[in-house]
Amino acid sequence: MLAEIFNLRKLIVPILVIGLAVIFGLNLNDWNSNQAFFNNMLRVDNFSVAFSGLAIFVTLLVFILSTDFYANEQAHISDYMSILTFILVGALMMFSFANLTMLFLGIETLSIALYIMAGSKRFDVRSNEAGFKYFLLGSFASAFLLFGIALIFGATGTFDLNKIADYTLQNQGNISPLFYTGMVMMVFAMLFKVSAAPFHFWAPDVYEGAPSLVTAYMSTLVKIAAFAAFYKLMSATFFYTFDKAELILNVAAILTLAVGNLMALAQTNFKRLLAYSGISHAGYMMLLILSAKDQTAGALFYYSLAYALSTLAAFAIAIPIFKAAKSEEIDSFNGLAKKNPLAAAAMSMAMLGLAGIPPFAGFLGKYYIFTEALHSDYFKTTLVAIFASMIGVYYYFKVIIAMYGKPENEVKMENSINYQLVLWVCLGLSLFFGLYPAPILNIF
Amino acid sequence: MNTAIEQANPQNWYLLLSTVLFSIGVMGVLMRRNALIILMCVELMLNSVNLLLVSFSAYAGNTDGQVFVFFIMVVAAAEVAVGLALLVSIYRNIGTTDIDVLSKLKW
Amino acid sequence: MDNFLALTNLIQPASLLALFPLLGFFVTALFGKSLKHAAGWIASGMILISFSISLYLFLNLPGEASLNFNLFDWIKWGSVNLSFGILIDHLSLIMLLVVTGIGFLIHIYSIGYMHHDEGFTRFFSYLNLFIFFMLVLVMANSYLVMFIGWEGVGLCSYLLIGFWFKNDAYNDAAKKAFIMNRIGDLGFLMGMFLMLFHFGGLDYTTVNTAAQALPMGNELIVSITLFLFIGAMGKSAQLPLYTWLPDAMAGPTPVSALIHAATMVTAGIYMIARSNILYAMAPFTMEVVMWVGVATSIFAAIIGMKQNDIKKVLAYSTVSQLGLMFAALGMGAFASGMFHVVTHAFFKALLFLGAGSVIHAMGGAQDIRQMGGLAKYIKITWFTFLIATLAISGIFPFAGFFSKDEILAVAFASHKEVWILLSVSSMITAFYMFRLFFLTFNTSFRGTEEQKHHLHESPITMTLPLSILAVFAALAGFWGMPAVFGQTHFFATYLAPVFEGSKQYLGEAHEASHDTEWMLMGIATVAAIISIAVAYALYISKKWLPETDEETTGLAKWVANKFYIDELYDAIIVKPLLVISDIFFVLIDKLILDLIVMATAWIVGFTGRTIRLVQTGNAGFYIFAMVIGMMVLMFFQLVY
Amino acid sequence: MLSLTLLSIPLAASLLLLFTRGGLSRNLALVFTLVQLGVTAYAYTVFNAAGAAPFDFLRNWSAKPFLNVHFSMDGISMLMIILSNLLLPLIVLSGYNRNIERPHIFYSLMLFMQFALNGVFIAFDGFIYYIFWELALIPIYFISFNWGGENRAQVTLKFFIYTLAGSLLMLFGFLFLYNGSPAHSLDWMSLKSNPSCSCNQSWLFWLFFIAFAIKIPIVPFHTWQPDTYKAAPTQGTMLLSGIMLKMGTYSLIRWLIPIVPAGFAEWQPLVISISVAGIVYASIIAIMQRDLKRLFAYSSIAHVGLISAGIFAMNLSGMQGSLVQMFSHGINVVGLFLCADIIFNRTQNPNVEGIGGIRLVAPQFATWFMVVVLASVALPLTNGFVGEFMLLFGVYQYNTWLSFFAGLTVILGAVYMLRMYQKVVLGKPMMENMVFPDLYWNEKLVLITIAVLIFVLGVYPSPIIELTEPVLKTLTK
Repeated sequence: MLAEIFNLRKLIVPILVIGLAVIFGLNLNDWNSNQAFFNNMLRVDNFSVAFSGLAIFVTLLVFILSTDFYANEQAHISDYMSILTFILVGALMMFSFANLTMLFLGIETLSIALYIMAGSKRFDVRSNEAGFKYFLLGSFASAFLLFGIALIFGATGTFDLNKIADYTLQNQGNISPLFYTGMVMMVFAMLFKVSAAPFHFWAPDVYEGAPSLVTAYMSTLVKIAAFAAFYKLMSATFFYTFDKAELILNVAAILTLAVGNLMALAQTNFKRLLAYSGISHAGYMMLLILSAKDQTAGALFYYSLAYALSTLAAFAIAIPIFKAAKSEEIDSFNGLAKKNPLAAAAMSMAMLGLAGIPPFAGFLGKYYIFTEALHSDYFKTTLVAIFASMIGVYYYFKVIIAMYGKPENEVKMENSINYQLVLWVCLGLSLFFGLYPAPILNIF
Repeated sequence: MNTAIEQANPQNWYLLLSTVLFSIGVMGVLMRRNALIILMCVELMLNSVNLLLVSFSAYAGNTDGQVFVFFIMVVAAAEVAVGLALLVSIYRNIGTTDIDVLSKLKW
Repeated sequence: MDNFLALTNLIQPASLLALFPLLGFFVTALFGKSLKHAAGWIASGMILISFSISLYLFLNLPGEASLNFNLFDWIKWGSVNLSFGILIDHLSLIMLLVVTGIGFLIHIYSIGYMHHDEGFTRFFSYLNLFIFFMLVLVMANSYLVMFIGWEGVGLCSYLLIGFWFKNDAYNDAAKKAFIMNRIGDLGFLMGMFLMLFHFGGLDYTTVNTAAQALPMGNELIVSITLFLFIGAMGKSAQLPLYTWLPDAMAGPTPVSALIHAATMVTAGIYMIARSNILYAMAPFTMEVVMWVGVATSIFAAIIGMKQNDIKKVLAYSTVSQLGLMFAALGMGAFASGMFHVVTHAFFKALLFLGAGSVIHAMGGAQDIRQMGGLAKYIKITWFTFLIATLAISGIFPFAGFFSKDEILAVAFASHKEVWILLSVSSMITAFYMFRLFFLTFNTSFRGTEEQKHHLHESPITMTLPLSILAVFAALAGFWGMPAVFGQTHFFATYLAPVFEGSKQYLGEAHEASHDTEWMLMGIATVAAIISIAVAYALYISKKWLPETDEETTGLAKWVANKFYIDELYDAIIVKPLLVISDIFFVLIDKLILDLIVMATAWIVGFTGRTIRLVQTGNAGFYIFAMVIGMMVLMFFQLVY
Repeated sequence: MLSLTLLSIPLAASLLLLFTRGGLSRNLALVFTLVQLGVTAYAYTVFNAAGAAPFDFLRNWSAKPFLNVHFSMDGISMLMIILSNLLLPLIVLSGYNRNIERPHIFYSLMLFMQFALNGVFIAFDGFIYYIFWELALIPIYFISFNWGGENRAQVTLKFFIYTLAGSLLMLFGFLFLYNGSPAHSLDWMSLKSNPSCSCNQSWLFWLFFIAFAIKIPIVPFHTWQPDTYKAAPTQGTMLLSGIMLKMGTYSLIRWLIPIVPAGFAEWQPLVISISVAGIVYASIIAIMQRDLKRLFAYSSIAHVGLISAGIFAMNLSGMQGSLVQMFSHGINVVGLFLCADIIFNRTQNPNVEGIGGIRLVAPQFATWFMVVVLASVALPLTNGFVGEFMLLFGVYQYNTWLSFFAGLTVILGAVYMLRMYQKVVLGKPMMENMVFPDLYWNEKLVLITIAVLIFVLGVYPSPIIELTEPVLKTLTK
């Protein structure tokens, strides 16, 4: 996994890709092999395997994009690649941690690498700003995470998830307030990582400022990783003490839905728009965290997949256009339908997927989420989510209208094969899983 | 947390202390506008956590806590490194470390 | 048994009867271009065939039997089965003969009249369609099928009145006719719903049997009959729905003849006569019908006095005559009503065709103030017109005399006041008809020179129908010789089986003694003659001329302008409707309903635009907000 | 299995068309729609012979959440299938002499639409039904948006979001039922056989009703419709008004009544009054409409108002009438919009005023136009009358006064239609040098077909009634 030691620059990406593919295979190989490593620091179970698979797959696609993205700065490509890989490592830890230490390490590995990537356009102030803001808020949040962990450790005397769960199980009722405080603080930290309101502030700025590729990576892999970890905590570790955080989560979910969708309405910058849409999607996923008691990993996984696919597809079109237009405004899509109907169609599909309109996976994902939420009777929250998705349609269609309705602009996008590849893989899969969801839906 | 303090045993004082430190850190982050100072405040927060962990692990009688502290230190170091790097590049570009200036990205 | 056989043999011709005009319609409509003037002959031929079939039926329908059979199920759902059926009995036979007979003559006439019109073939296709729908109406064995014809004739009147579609005034008239009829039709529909709902069917036998189970004059039947009567008002141009008929003069004159004499307006009378049992069971409705009839009769007659358009005069005379008929029906004298329908059909057709011939001669002019002294130019027209005028004025022995007298007699026997009013109206009728006649044919010509040169008798295709009709207008009355002449009343006896059912409800008709009858006839004739004399005195001896529109003042002006009824309707119905329509669209639809939708959208967008400002871009603020958020959430969690 | 055939043909066609160009795609579209029509005819015979069995298709789609794909067929669905597959060829044909840019995408979308519509009409599982319901929205949105008239972007977006908002409410309703239902199934049968507790039904009703009401549209949810009809290209309008709107009315019968019977009963008086009010309201507005397509839009609102009133009268006559009327209205409205399109295409004048005298130059067109107009004012012996008679009678059975007000449509319909016809077709030409070529062959073909259908169904509506009666009998019990 340390492919970055190679310094044959041209080869790096191919090698990485191959390596990832291999790892992907190995990872799948671990299916149903439920084993622990490093005296139960990491635990590989189907949950982790599935999400790792997804993460690796996403990384794969992002790497394929990266060759063209970094075409003109070969000098640093190895650094970028290595850091991206670090992010992946962090994510993998977050999937398979069995111990708060690992959780912490995973998050930090991921975050620190991200700080760098976000700021990686050194001479671009916006990028710097993005990186620094992210760093500032991120480290602040991790401080809370740590404090929470510490308190929990104080209460239980262990970092091991199972032991913690046992502790909560054994002395129901007289759990020390330290524990609750710690749990709540951890929840806050996680809410921050998944960019749920009111801890979402970093997301739009960072997404906008960061290089598009990193944004793509952030909005897919990182979000998924955060949610997976969050879910794991809530569904397993804090299972018995869930109700102490329930209201926080509930309010946060509603806030996130509202903020994400409402704020997105008025956006003119595409990346920022996607950032807000990402927040709103975080809102939908929050519903799953809410109903984590009822083991909704399947829904979470399916939704993450759907979301990742649509978003990557969107970026796969957006990035070359941004490059050509030298701008990241929605206007740069104007009249795309005339010049490049195929791309326009693809973009519309991606948008429809994000808006959750059949037959794309996005719809089924939402449907699944709502069923789960209703099932663990969060009636009002679901209703809010429904209204949120009404609003959602509007801003996704802004892009479509720009492409079909507005007069042409003089932007010429060149169609590199890699983008095409990623694009159509994503859309194809999105459509495929939308029509034939059984394998994914019933994965756990 | 107060309830926790009344609930007997000496290490509550550590708890209290670290909490205070943590809060000071938070306050610092809130109050100060200079990026460097904010960085330090974050460090302060982390260290309060370290303190807490050590005390707890002593109390719990296992070394997990101490081990964790090392992790934290390492991570903190890495963080600071990255943070400073970013800060430097920012300083290069806009010639200040006041975070209020960093508001190109908004709305 | 043989009776039954005879009937079964009649089924085929009966079912074909109506199809010929339809066939004619399609032929003339589709191949009109290639047919040219042959279309006229084809169309007339079709009607002739139908006529002969009806004649055949008339002769072969055994005794008092009636032919009633279903062709196919039209609308059939659940327990309801509305089938498409035909009923041939004496009543429908009379109507058939009248419709096809007069219709045929009018067709022939039109060949001459429309000869130069570029819409020649179109005209004949419409005529055929008209006849077809009228036949359906007459031959129907259920109210629903009758309704087909009912609306169909409405449509045809629309097409024919607006035949010269370049002229928007004509189009308006056509539209008016259709919509007025539609108003009536809604009444008819409601009536049908009532019947369908309570009697479970719409064919006459079902309805009648079901109705007779009910007590006399119960509100169900009353409401049914009232609703149907609304339909009749629309169709037969009674107050207050009559206004379309005078405007209907916009159509070519043969059309007017067709509408007024043979088809359309008689439908209302026919419908009531057809449902005589229902009406007989609803005395209240009968009252209403009678009074509406009387009122219309007087009202229209008065207006008729002041009209200067030859066709308008005739139109109002029709309205008033129809009123007479309704009055008759209202008094339970269904047979007399129908009798007057028939006689009226003859002389009114004759009048219109005569008028048409006059207009033809005048080269299109219709204002009697420009005519005069036409008698010596167009002899045949003059003579036939004279007969018709005598007939309508009820002068012995012309057709009108007998039928009108019969109604008056009934009125005298049952309602004296009605008798007086009707006598007055017929006096007025006599007056303005002769006013028309004198102004048109006597004294000297008042038109322009080139009109004078143009004056000529119409071609044979026009004069022949005139003469034939004249014969009937003169003699038709003898079918209905009152008892006093020692004849059997052929017409009444023939229709007797049809009205058998209603007898029991009407109570015995007051048989006026013979000398009263003589007296009545005397009065009627004298009255008529007096008014004729007056007309003569005024318009021949004194050579009065109707003043021009400017000079007309005061009451006369009111009358001349039909009491401004049209203007009234326009002011209280049409205009408001249009205004409301605009208001609805602009105010409610666009301003309120749409605004609500847009406002919600706007509000959402606005909140988006505002709360977006929270994202100040200041990291310090972000952290602050986060901490606040934590505290608030904590607080929530602890409180709840 | 047959149901899959019904779905697969248009879908395959729409995909195939993407790879064609120009005239070819146009012809192919026609061919495929005709093939589909043929299949439909075959399906009809099969249905009459063997009932629903050959159409049944039930597969599990996913275990958790428990989702099924269930296609089946009954009289009502059959009728709707026939309608949509009958109209599609006409709609395609009517656009033959218009030059549509990027025809391959246009017709591909159109066929995709057909696919979705067929799906809606044969779906017997709430979930799959909902999916098709949404699917139908996408192509029509793109059709009206890409090939539409002025300020289409805003109008169509309004249309899309408005309708989607409605359907999301419906989705919520379905989700609720899904959780409520013991078997966690949205299958039509199970929803029908064990409706959820009547305590919920009164608000569940609104979730579904609003979704359908927006689609139909019933006043006051109609505001999207006139603008959309105006902005959309005529064929889009035909799809919208001819078929898509029937999705709503169909769903009232298929879904609303069976699954929330109690709510239905509870709100019946209110809703039926709304519908009737809507009839009068829309008719009155139609009188003074200056824009031809808008006028037809409002008239269509009036007609569907009557349809929904008939459905909510909840008796055999009303239901039966509503189905007959759906079919007839579908045919007539396509005719009307074709005429509107012909006029606009020739004169470039979208308004009712300022044309006139068309009859002089184009007698044929005038005649067929007249026929369609007569059908839509429900003259006896036209298909319009049969449905309207039954509907009004159905409403009458529910309440006399309502039927009277609904009956006003008889008068008002005549008023606005004849006004329009007179202004547009009759009178003297108001535009100097108006070039108005009479019907082209394709227009003539379409109009004649429509006219024939009008009269055939007007004289012999029994097939429709016999087709649907058994189902309705079970419903209205």
